[in-house]
Amino acid sequence: MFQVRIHGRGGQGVVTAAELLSIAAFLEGKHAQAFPSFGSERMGAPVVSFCRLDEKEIRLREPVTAPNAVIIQDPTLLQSVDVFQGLNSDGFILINSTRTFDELGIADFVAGFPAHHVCDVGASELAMKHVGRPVPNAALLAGFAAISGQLHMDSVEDAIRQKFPGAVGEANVAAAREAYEIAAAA
Amino acid sequence: MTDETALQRVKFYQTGTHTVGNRLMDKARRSVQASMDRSNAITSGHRACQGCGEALGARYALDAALRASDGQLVAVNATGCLEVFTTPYPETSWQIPWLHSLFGNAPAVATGVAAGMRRKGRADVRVVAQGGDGGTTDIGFGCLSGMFERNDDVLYICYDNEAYMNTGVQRSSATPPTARTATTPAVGDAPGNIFGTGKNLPLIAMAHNIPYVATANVADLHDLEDKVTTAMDIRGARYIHIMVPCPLGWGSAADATIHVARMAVESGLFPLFEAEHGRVTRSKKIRRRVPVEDYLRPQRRFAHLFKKGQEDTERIARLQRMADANIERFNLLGERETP
Amino acid sequence: MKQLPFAITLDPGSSLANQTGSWRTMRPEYVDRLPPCNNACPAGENIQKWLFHAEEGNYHDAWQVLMEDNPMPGVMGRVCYHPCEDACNRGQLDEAVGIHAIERFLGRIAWENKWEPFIDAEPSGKRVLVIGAGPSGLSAAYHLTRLGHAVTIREAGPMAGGMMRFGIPKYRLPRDVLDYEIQRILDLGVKLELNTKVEDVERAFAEDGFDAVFVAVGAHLAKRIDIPAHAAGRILDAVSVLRDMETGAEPPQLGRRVIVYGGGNTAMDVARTAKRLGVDESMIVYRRSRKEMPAHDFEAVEAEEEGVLIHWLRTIKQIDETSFIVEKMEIDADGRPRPTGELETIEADTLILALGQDVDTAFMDRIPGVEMASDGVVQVDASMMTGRDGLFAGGDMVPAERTVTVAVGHGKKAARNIDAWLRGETYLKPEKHELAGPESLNTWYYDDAPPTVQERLDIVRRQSGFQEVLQGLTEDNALFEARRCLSCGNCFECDNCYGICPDNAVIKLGPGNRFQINYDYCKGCGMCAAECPCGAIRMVPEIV
Amino acid sequence: MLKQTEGSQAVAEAIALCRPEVVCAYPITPQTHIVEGVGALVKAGKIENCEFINVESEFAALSVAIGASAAGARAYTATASQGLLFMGEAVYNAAGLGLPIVMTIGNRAIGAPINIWNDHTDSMSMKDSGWIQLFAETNQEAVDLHIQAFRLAEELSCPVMVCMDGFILTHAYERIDVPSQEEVDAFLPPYDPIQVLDPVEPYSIGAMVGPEAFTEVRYLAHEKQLQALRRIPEIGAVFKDVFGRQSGGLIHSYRTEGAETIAVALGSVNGTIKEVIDGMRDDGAAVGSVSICSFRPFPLDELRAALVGAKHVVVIEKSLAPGLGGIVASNIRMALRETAVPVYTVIAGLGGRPITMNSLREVLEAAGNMRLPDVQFLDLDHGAVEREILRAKQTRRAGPTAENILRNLGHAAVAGND
Repeated sequence: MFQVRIHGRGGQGVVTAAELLSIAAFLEGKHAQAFPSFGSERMGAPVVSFCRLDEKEIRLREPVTAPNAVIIQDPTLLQSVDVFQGLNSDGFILINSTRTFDELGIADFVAGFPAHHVCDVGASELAMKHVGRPVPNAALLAGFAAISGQLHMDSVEDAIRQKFPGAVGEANVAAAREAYEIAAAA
Repeated sequence: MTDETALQRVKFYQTGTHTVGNRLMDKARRSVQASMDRSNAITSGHRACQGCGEALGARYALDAALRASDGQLVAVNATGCLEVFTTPYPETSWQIPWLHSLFGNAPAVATGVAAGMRRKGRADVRVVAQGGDGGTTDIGFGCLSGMFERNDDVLYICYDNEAYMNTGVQRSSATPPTARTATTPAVGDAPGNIFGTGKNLPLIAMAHNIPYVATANVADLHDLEDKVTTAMDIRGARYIHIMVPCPLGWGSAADATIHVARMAVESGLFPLFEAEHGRVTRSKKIRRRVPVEDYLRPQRRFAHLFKKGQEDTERIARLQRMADANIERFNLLGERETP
Repeated sequence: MKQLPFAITLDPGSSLANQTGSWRTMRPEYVDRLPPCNNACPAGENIQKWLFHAEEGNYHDAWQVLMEDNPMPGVMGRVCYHPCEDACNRGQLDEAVGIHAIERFLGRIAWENKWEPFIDAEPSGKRVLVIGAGPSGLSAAYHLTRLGHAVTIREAGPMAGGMMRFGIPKYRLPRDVLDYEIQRILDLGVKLELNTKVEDVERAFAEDGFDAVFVAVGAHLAKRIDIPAHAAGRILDAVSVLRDMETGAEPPQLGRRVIVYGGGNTAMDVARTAKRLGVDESMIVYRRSRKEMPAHDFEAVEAEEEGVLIHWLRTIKQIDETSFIVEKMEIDADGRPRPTGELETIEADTLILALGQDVDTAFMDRIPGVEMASDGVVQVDASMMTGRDGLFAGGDMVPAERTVTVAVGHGKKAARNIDAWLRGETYLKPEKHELAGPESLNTWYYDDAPPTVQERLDIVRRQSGFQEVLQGLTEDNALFEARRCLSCGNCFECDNCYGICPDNAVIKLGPGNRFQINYDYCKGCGMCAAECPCGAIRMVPEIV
Repeated sequence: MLKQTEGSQAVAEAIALCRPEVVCAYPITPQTHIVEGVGALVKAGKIENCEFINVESEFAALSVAIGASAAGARAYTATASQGLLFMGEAVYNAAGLGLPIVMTIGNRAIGAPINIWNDHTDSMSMKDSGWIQLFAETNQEAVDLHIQAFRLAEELSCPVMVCMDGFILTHAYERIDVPSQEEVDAFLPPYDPIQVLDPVEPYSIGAMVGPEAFTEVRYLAHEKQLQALRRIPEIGAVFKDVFGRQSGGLIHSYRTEGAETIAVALGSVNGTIKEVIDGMRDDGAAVGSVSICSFRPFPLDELRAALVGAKHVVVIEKSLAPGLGGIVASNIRMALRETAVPVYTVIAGLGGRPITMNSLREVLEAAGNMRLPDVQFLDLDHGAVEREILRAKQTRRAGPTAENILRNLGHAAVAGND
């Protein structure tokens, strides 16, 4: 089983990100279980969502406490939330940022992880460029696919199209493709 | 005959009647209740007290609704006297399809029945919901307001006897000031129910801007039937508030039910009016105005106002002012052109 | 049918199994009470019953019911002082029902349609003599005929009608109406012998073979009074003046200024007649005030409207040619007039005395067994029979109020008693119901409906001729007026009891059949009785 | 059709497939997504001949459903937590009147303290209302149970609650096989009521019944549940024929062959329990589990058969009967009366407290080692509780317990808001 935790703020689409991830896995024939951190958080509050991926039925209903990967939608959370809690030492880290790990102040921490497991992608900027709004989910999902190898880019694109039909979907796909290339090259 | 011009012209008058029927009346103007083959929505054998105003008011209203709907009528009933005295197992007095659910949910149940009928292709079946003042103004108020606000196709009829009679005469939000009930005893500095409390549900109903609101009274059958008929001609949420004296709770004689109801109207304490979409369109003029004493005296619940040698003139005057305010507000003496 | 859930769901109307009649301690009962109009009618008319038919516009039935008691609706609707209306409970609500006007309307419509009274009695073979063709005699003759007896009327005068003709002016009772209604009685087979004064009643029994005799001679003798007169001008009596109006070829000569002395209806009639005959001034001198006058108020009002000047509280002390010395009076604590000593003079050519009348009963004095009352009238028993077997008397002849209606009532009463006597029986009056007083009514249910006002002739014509003053009702008016009847004490099928019973315990039996209480369910609340407009339901204790 | 979707959305689609005629809704977390989903489908014209009525309260929601059902329409609503309590009077009433309403409960705790997270206190509060209560273990089962619920309800004229864990199921995005309209139509006939408001046959429904017949009426309600006990497996079997999968039924046993310790639970926690069982079996422990799908009617015989061979029965339940302990456990003891099998109560997952594999394994092992008390609160912070008890003893005006514990735990800010 592969478990992902996504950090963001209320209103940024944290739940949608986990759902997108689960749809991409589903399209590949995998079992996937996406769920939010249950609560009544309002716009702007730090929130998390989860996604489990597996080849067989997922029966487990406990929260994800030891994720295989964390996706951080909003780098400002690094200062206020222990986003890496429970993360395995060979886990994956994807951060929505154009700044270096040094600039983000986590260079020392990420040094302990395999180099290609850690990546930052300016997903919001890519979204602005392709979609016109700072919605980083599609790009981050592509970045996750690129660094983790858990998903094919094809299924990521299909999941994006399924969740966002029409022109918006295509724009997100474009952002995702660019993000994938950036992440794959990192 | 003598030459017309040579005669002094004098006034002529036509007679009329306020009775239930009268063989001399034009058939169309006779009440439903006068008909030999009237439907009797509630039939004999019910267990209402002697002289029950609610038993009467309910039969009046539902028989009129039955006529207006050509017999295609369903009634939903809140818990209360009417429900208890008509349907104790193993006998029911109802001759129409009738449903009792709870004390406080009759309007919502009626909404459901109306929706169900529409979905079953029976939109011709009309729905009446009914309850006492407790079931309407207090515990059922939320559901009633919701039904109004959605403009559901329900005629809600409140039979107002101004207290919780089923449970033994406790105060409701329809209990008038000074009235003695089991929970507003006639003791202390302000005996009976106090002034400045209670709610006026017809006006609240009007505030929902529903198509039709009316008040009626068992002492004026023709007016009551007219209002039910008018209401039945309209789709959407409608509300009729019928005053029904309770001999037990009011401490009035069993044979005085209609008299007391009439005094309520003639004193101005219970104005009869109609409103459409939140505006009063008509009010029934007082025929023979009486002071509030004429209404209060026959009722033991007001007996403390009339103690020998120490009549509570202040509170009586205050009740009279309420009546006067109604008369002014609803133009009950017909002093203004418009209602 | 599907299996319904147990106990929670019930079959419609199943409460009929629960007979709530056992709750009752008082039971309602339908009653018929005596309406005050009927009670007050001297002619014993069943007024409410004929109004009931009139309310429906069924005038023929109304007229037939009326005719059972009174053969002259057209006359009665005009001349009766309608004590029924004084008694009418509606008078306490707004104003009494105009019973007389509807009666008069029925008289007219019966004439227009030539309706005839319904008579089905077998001839009895008995012969009855009626002495006097006044209202009492005519009424007796009519009722006796209805009962199957052969009747002969002997009338001393030249015309039938008695005081209806000789005491009541035309402007109150047109003669064509009177003639028609008398003729209708005669047409039933009554034999009328005019100018036939009966001096010897015993001979009528013995020689003419009458089985019974009813004496109904009117009060045609004017009362006189002595007034000191130096050179008296013309002094007439009211009865003669009014009679001359009917019989004389020329109207009586009254001069320019006339004083009528008296305060009764006859005084009013004669003063108004004088006015119509063209006198310059028609005056009434009366020793008491308006309050005490025996005349009906409307007579004085109409007289004054027509220009008659009434000098209240005056007595004539002395007559000096055309000067009348009158003394002012005042009313003392006992209500009697008392002279004040203050004198006035009134100028007049003619004095007409209207001080009351007496009956000429001289011929009765001679009959063995007949007793006379103190004031010169004949004493009769409860069956209206005098001390002489088979000799009955009524009208002005017996102690009673002297009105046409009382006379007509006497005629009916005498006829019934004569009929019983002829058959060797005693007439038993049906027991009267309890009176339906105003307290028995719930007047809320009657709409406000002021009476239909009868139109009146304009003043100029009233002052110059004998055209009838009061006009009749149209059919619509009569209908509305009839419907003002409250039907005191008797069910008129208003459906109130049926409608207001909270227990549906009143059974409606359909038009004409009234209602019935269903005692299986009646809980005895009493609302039906309380809300019965006409007091036709009473509550009585349940039998223990 | 297989799809990756949210539990609530899948249930909404299942409801739509059941062709409801009147749906009424009042929002309450965590059920809201379901009625939103149904509402959207109605608004979009995806459900033929259906009225979606936005009411003013849960009490009204069920009342509208009562009226609609009595008028012969297929009626549905959903609620949770406080909402179920607020409609409580109508819940009993719908059962008493025998109206086959189907209602989803997105299970949630009941306050105070107010808590929006999952446990079973809401459904347990209505366990004796006369409704049939089915608990879904997965979202797939939630979908399937709704379809079965309408058939069961309408056959028996008895309302059915389908209970699914709030958030854990309602908000989980998973692979679900949503059946086709044809399949559902083949399984679920149109509603043919045993009684209906109709001017042609004007019955009075909802009479007042006195002592002379009330016991019989209640007996019949009991008898109806016993009928349901027979019909639930039968309907499950028919369902399997039509849809090709096993769903519903009375109970599901998991690896109970030869098990000495058997865990019993309702709802989604059974998934986690199965993972624990697998792990312990791998380590040689004789453990198994039983998931109760039909809590009302309560399958006494089936549970006795499933549990009688065990040495320890551990009931993991998301509700508490204060002053007694476990509600489900008490019911299980009824099933195991006259046997010597000890039944332990483990109160777990209250108010959304995560039930972890580690903790579950601990209690199952403790049971096997005879170290489990009668009533155990899973992962209870004993220190916090003891400090609060002590504080309350020392100070008469100790203030509200919930806030004090939170302050104690360093979460005062959270308690201060909302």
